[in-house]
Amino acid sequence: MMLNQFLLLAAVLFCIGVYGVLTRRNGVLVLMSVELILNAVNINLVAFGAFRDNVQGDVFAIFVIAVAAAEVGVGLAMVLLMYRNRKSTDFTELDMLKG
Amino acid sequence: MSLLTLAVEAVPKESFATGDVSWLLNNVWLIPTLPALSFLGILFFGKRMPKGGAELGIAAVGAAFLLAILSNVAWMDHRDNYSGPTDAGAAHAEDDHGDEHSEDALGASVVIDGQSEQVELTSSFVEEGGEGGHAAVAVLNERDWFRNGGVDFKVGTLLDGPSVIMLFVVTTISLLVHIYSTDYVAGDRRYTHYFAFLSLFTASMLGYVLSSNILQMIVAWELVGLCSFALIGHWWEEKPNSDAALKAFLTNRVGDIGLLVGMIILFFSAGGTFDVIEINKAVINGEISQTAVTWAAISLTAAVMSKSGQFVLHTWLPDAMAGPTPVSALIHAATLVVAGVFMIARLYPVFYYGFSIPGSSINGLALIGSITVVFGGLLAFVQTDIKRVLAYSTVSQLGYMVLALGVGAWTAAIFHLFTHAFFKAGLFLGSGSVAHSVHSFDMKQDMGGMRKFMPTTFKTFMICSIALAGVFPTAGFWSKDEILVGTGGLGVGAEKANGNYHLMLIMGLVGAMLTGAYMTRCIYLTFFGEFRGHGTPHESGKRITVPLIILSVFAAGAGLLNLPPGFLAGSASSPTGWQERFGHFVEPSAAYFPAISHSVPSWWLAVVASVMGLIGPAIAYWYYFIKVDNLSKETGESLTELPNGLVANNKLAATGHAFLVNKYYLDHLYNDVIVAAVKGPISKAAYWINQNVLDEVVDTAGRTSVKAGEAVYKHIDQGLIEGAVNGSGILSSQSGQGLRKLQTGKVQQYAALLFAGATILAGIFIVLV
Amino acid sequence: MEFFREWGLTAAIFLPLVGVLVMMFIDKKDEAMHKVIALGTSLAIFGIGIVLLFDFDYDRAGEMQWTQQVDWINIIKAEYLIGIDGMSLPLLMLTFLITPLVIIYSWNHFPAPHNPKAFLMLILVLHTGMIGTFVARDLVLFFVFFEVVLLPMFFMIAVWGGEDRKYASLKFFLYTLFGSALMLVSFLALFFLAGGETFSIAGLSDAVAAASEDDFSRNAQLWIFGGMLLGFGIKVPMFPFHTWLPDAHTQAPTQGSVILAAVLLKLGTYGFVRIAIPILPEAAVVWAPWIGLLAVIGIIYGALGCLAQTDMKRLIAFSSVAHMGYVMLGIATLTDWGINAAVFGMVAHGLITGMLFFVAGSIKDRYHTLEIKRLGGLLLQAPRMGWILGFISMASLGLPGLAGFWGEFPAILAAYNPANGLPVGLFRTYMVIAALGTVLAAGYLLWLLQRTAFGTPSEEFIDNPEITDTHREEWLAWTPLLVLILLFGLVPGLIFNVTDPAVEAQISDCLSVDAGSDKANFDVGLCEKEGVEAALANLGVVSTADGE
Amino acid sequence: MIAALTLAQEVLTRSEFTDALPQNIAFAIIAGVMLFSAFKMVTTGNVVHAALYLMIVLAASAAIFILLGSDFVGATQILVYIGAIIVLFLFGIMLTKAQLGDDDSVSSERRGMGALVGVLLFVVIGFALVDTYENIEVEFSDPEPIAFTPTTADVDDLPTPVIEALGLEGRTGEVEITRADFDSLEPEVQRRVPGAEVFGNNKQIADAIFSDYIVPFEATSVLLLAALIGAVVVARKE
Repeated sequence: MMLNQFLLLAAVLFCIGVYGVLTRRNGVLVLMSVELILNAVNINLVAFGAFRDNVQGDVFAIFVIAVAAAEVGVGLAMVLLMYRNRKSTDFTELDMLKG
Repeated sequence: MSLLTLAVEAVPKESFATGDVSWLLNNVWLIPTLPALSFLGILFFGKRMPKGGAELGIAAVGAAFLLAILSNVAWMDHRDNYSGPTDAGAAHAEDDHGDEHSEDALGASVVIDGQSEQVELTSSFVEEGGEGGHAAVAVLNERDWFRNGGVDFKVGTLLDGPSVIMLFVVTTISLLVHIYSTDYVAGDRRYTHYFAFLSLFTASMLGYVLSSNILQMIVAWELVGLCSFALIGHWWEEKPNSDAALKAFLTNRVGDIGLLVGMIILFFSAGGTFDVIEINKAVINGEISQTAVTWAAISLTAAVMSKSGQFVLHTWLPDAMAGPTPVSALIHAATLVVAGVFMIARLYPVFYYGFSIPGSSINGLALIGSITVVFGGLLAFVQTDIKRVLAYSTVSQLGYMVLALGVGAWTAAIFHLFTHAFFKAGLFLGSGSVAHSVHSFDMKQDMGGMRKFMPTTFKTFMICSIALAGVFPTAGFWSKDEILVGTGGLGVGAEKANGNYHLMLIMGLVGAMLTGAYMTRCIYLTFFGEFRGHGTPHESGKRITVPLIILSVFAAGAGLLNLPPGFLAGSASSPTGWQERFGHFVEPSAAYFPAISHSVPSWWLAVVASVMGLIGPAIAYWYYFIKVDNLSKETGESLTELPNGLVANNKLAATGHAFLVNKYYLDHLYNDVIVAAVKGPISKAAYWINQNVLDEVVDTAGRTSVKAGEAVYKHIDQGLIEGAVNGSGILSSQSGQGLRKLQTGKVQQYAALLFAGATILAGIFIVLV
Repeated sequence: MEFFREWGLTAAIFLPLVGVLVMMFIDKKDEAMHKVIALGTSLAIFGIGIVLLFDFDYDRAGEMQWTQQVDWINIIKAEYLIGIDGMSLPLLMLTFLITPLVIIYSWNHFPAPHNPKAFLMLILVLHTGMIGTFVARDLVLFFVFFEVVLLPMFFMIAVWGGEDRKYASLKFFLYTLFGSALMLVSFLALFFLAGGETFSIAGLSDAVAAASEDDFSRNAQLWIFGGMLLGFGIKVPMFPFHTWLPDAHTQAPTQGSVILAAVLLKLGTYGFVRIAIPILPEAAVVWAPWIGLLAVIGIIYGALGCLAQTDMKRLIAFSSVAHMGYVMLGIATLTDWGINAAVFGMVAHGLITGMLFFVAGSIKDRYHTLEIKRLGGLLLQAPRMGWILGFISMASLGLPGLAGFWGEFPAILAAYNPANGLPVGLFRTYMVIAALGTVLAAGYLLWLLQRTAFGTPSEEFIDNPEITDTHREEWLAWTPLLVLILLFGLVPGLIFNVTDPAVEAQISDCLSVDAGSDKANFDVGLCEKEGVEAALANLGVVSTADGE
Repeated sequence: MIAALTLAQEVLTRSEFTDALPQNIAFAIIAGVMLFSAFKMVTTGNVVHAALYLMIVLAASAAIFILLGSDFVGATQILVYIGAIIVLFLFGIMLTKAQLGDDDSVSSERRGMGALVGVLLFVVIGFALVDTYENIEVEFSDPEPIAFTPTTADVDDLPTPVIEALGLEGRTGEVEITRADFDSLEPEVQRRVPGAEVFGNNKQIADAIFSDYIVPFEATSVLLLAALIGAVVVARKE
């Protein structure tokens, strides 16, 4: 099999994820899109691992999965907090620059 | 080199032959430094002084005046007794001069405090070993100023004839104006600041005339402009005053484009030097192409036109009368406005060869000068404000100087500058004295018959006016006559003139006629007839009248300093005594000055010019002192002109009976055609052009640039460029939803930007590597 | 002393961070303590600067002094490589000076929402970034410091700014970030194409000079220079990348505006003279006419923009565009006159425009508006401040005898005779346009002066007790600047003598540049002395042998 | 049409395709499902559907991992993601009381911008990938590691290829299969020997994690703990 077919698949997945991050207003959906991006990365890692014929790619993929779990946990907690404060999870209403 | 030596590293690199140069001539930098220090002193401590700082200013300028006198005397001694390293070939360019190294008493008797012998080390003569090298008597002292492009540039003083005489003029008038001002502006809210700026101006002007390089000249040139700005706008609470100040500064800035460009051309053409002497020598020796010299001369002429009020850029000068009258006397009559003339004189080779003055019959400089002479003079007829009459007169007289330089009559120009400074300053101060008394400058409304109230002012004003009109034997006669001779027009004095400037001679004669006429009008309206103002005028105090008297003495007698050869004593072949003393001491006879020729004075021309100069006043006298005065006596009112000239006279003309009564209508011819035409349509048209065309162009240019600025800002800056930025989605769109829209989704937009940016970068990186 | 020579600059870079660290542990309410620490830190750094100023060997101003070299990130060959020469010394001293003055000025006048702790910490972080940028001799180090500057300024505008601060701060941030990203790409490309051996400026310069056409094509050099042009040009800011500047200046608090104008804008121009031109002289020759064009457009355009303004601070901001145009014009000539003028212009603009912003801020404190229409009669209500405004307006319009002139005139002069390979006729046109710009500059500044300082105060401000004359902190903060403006104006050698050897050393490279393809046929000769002679030959001078 | 067919024929007959035809077909199916689901996930208006689509994507990527021979990663993916994270998301959706049906407001109006950035990004990445890794194949050269314990086995129980390979035709009863015997076999045959155990690369991964990557591993555990505490602190009601 071609290496590129995996890499390009990951690239498409990554771009879809980016699209989701940029266009979704709902906080939970943004986090889901982030998962897509992470998955794309994982596919890359594993594909390169197979290509280089070692396990480092796999190891990193596992780490990524673990970190993603942590990220989702914290991220969802923040979305919940936001929801509690604002009764909305709309990211477009976030105004981070408020002095 | 350490930090400490960085600023003060000033050890002269080259050591020239030393000589018996007076200590003072090597230290003339003291003269401008004194008023500069007094400026700082007045600025910081003036308000705490008992006289509000005026005493410090007067003391500093007084000391500078004394030093200037001493340096003049020392210069005369130096000029006559100097025997420099290359004295041998001194005769080359001076054989046209007529007089050479005379052993005359003026210089020989001078000893400067016993110091003239001890000086050494710092003096450096302009050494000239070139072909036919003359005695290079100019005294040059320089220190390192800054370093650029690996070359050290210097700052210093160049003392020679023109600068030494300017020292005298500037300090004299400045001192008199200082004294005069203590009375004139007494009680003014900004009394202290006024004197501070007078000091700064004096310092800058003195620094200007002593500049040894053109960069220094630019610096001082702008500084005098700054003082002019500050003093014109002295009463800045009223908008017209600050408008006038702005107009003066901006008009001069327009000319400064020419100054900068011209100086830059000279800098590079002369091989990367700012030095006046180097540049002049390079031009004289033909090291610079004719094209470059011509362009430099044209550019610099633009600067002269603005600074010295030459026609088309002169309009700021009358407006500048918004400043206090002593300021007008010092800055806008005697000194600042001649800065342009002085620059031509200083860089004379550039103009001499750039405009091809020798041997031609017309050139740009002379043409501008001659037009200014006539147009300025005509405009003076229609003014009601006495200071504006004098201002237009100044424009006209500056035209004479530029004309003289344009035809190659260098000495005549500087001599006229010298005499004009005194009588014009006297006139301004006189007008100020009158205005001080009647609290107005309006001749028609608030003056008239002042001779009864202010006899001293009247007398001095008369003397100065006569000098201005060029009546024999006052100062103006001699200097104006020399200019007219210098033109070499119509075959008069052509044998030694630089060219054949027929048009210039005619214009000069017309100008002389106009000068007398408008001054006659001015004197009648101010001093004769009945008083038309309010209150009881009285003579001004001593601090005002004494300067007036001093100036009128100069106005009457200064012409004797440069009597033509063959006059009074001696003959043309062996001039001694007072003859051409001025030219002898002032005109540089050095390698950096072109070998101009000196036209031979002509008795015929003197007579013709005098007659011409009297025709104008005669007509004006007849009109005012006879016609108007008589009518005033009949009606019992104090009239300022005939109430209904043209119409009334036409009715009279309708009756043939009146033919004789009216003396063959010569009266009418004079009255209604010549005088009225000159007084009315012609000068009014000139004034109209002045106000509506030239002024309008300046105003429109200003308005247009503001409009253009607005348009550019509105459409291009806020529209196009912003639009491009915003439209590309990088920044929030301004699609009209206002603040809410602006704040919407900043997080994600930021993320979008981040990704887009990273993508573009990655793309570039991929393409590049 | 040897120890000091090695560690002095490092101490200057990191002292502010030490100050920040200390301040972190002090309670927010203890404002006096924060002020003292911040001022003490900045003064200590200034003291280091004074010592260095005396220790600097001015005879060797063309070489790097007080250098220090420490391994940093070996894997990418980045080093901690610092040092200064005559070109960076004036700018470094300007930075040393401005920060304490800003802190003094703030002493009792912190902008809303107050919070001196955070404000002063940001200023100190900024200080680190600014000092670091001027002393870095390694591109990675330079980039890091260049970026360190960005965030504190962003927060300063976004938190302590005016009405529209969010928009302005974001615009500032994004614009400059965009520029510096391009710059980074250029740096990386340069690194790889030059062999990937070093990030040091001198090393890269040599590597590029030694690289063959195959390794490092002329085309790639042009692209890389273009990237730097955008990166530095945005920071300068050059027309047409200037639109962030008026917004940022208008919205920033006074202190932010001052630092922005006095130091931050110089980072861009400094990048040109320190990095872009010495490393890529050939590309510089090709780009120079375009830089010159943008510079003169900036001069005229900035001036026209000023004429259209109704807000004083915005007017001053636009004037920066015009003034930096002169600096860029000087740089574009690639001659030592031009680059000396540029460095002088940077210092002068820092002093003068910094002062203008100080005064504008003080006027705003008193009148609570900067709308020119509503102001007037400042000379009556606060005469000393009015005088100061007049003085710096004059300095800003390039009055000879004050510092501004020496940035403008030599730049105009240099444009008459640009370096070898540049089109002479084009640059002479630039010269005339730039000279025209001086008239416009006088126009808008005097107009500003007339409408704010002259005349009588309007109804609404007459008898307003808030409008007082210059107070103590203002005098303390302003006097050094005013004195320096005058001093540098009278004794330009103080800066020119220091920069000239350094500039010569940097620019000598361009002497060896083979003339570009667009070489004008009457332009023969090289950057400096040869260039003058070329002009002479061009003008038909017969001989220049006795020109000395 | 003919051109498309020609192209398809060309692709289908290329060696890299035909060499691993089953895998390629599997890949095509998985990739299709994955991309479709991913696309639906970011465009659907229904939040719960989005979570379910995400689940499909994650499952598909687990399949890809397995296809690439990383069974362990695939399994982890299924366990952690589908088992835990998706559930977390669903909790998140419930807790934030998101509308369960279609809701257009979950997407903002700036789709164009997002699409532009996405496409741009893909173009750049795609160009870079094609430019760099053109014609590079993933080779599964090394067989999967097989653990072996020397053992004895009844010949009758042995698979025919093993008998043939070891030359045991005709023999009956217990034979001893030594290490040397095992190593002489072809990999395909090895795995059919009794006592052989196919590990995938699990053992190597375990070795790597607990030796070379022990520090990151521990750091990850601390991170997880910190995230746990952080999540509690953040989400806790005051």
